[in-house]
Amino acid sequence: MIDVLYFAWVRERIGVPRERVETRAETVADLVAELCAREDRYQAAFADRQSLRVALDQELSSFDAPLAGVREVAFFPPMTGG
Amino acid sequence: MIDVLYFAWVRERIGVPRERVETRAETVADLVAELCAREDRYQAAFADRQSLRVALDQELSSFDAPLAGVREVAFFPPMTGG
Amino acid sequence: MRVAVQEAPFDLGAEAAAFAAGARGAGAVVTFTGLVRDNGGRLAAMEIEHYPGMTEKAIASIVDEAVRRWALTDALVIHRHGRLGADEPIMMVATAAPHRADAFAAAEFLMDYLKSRAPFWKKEIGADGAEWVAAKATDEAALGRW
Amino acid sequence: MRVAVQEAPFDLGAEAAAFAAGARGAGAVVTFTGLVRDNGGRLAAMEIEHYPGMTEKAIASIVDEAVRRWALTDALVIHRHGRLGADEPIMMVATAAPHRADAFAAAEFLMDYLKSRAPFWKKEIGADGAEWVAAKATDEAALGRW
Repeated sequence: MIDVLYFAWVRERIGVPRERVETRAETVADLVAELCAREDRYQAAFADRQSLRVALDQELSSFDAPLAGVREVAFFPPMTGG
Repeated sequence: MIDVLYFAWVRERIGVPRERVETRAETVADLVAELCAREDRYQAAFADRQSLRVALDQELSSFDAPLAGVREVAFFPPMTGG
Repeated sequence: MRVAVQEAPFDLGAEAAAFAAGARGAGAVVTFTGLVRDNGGRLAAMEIEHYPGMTEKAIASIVDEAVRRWALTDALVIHRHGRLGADEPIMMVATAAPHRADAFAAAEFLMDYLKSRAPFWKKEIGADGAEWVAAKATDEAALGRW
Repeated sequence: MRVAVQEAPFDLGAEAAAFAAGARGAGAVVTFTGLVRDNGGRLAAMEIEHYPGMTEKAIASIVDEAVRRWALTDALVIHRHGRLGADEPIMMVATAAPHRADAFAAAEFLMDYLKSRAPFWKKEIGADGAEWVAAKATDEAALGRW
């Protein structure tokens, strides 16, 4: 089980800010593929990988990163703070 | 007649903040030479030309600038504001 | 060093004055304040979403990096989230250093990294709908200079 | 645009707040404040001499140049003269612009030019005598980048 968080328009497309996901995905990319296979709203959110960022346990990471030991995955658009 | 102003350590070496000078000097350098010929305190102030700046009518200028029409000449060290 | 991530407004004058008063030994204090632009009157409000937990860690790590790179005597970051009106301060950074070059460089570095590496997302609420602010290529490119 | 050359102290918090409040339409406000360094406790006071008349003209011309070069919505320069104590603010500049790069660049430009082209001279009064502050080659060199 892993906590998956969504922010900004990713959250809006998926419809929830966070959820617990039962998965055996080995990488972030595998997890994204699993989610997209479930429902259209995930496909809408993950359609353009270039415009998405991912954090693993609150550290910026990449889609090919392994999920072993990770408790929290977050998906969001490029940041626009400041 | 021309007003000659001195600032910072130039003022301290010459001993007055300003004076009116009767001169026919054609350039700033000529005026400096005239002043240095008068008294040692001017020589002390003008000894190192590299460490001096000059303004003509309140605009930064140079030692080879002509004095024709100028009413106010100021001598001072490099600025240290800010 | 102080980092504040908060919904409440802050008083930039009071923050700047307190920061400078605490910056003893520093000759140079730089502040940057980001304000909500009203886009020529079309903006009703700005909503800022963030990632509680990661936000604080990301900012602390950016501040640590600034302190490591420049001779700073102090640094401050305040960033708001939630709903803001036009012309309200969104965030500020302040840096104090013996020399101005360090204070300026560190403040610009903090801004560049906060823009693109701290998990905040802005949404502009206008009369004609709401829109997420898109990240600018120039902001990402700005990181390359450090 | 406001330029103030004054003997009286100024309240940097109040000045920064008023400047930002007046900067409507700007998204970015940068301030720089220069403080008297106490040189590890050896400084009793700093005396700043200036050239009344030329000072105001020189600063106005530096501000004009900044406004010509960058997209600023406002700019402020305050510079004190006379006798100042340790940790007192000597001067401040503030810039407001739609984009932060302009606000930062203009503030640094103003500082570089005020340092070396506005007629102020600092004298440090210490327990062991008084000394005119020497101009730094790095300050003159800083002008070359603009």
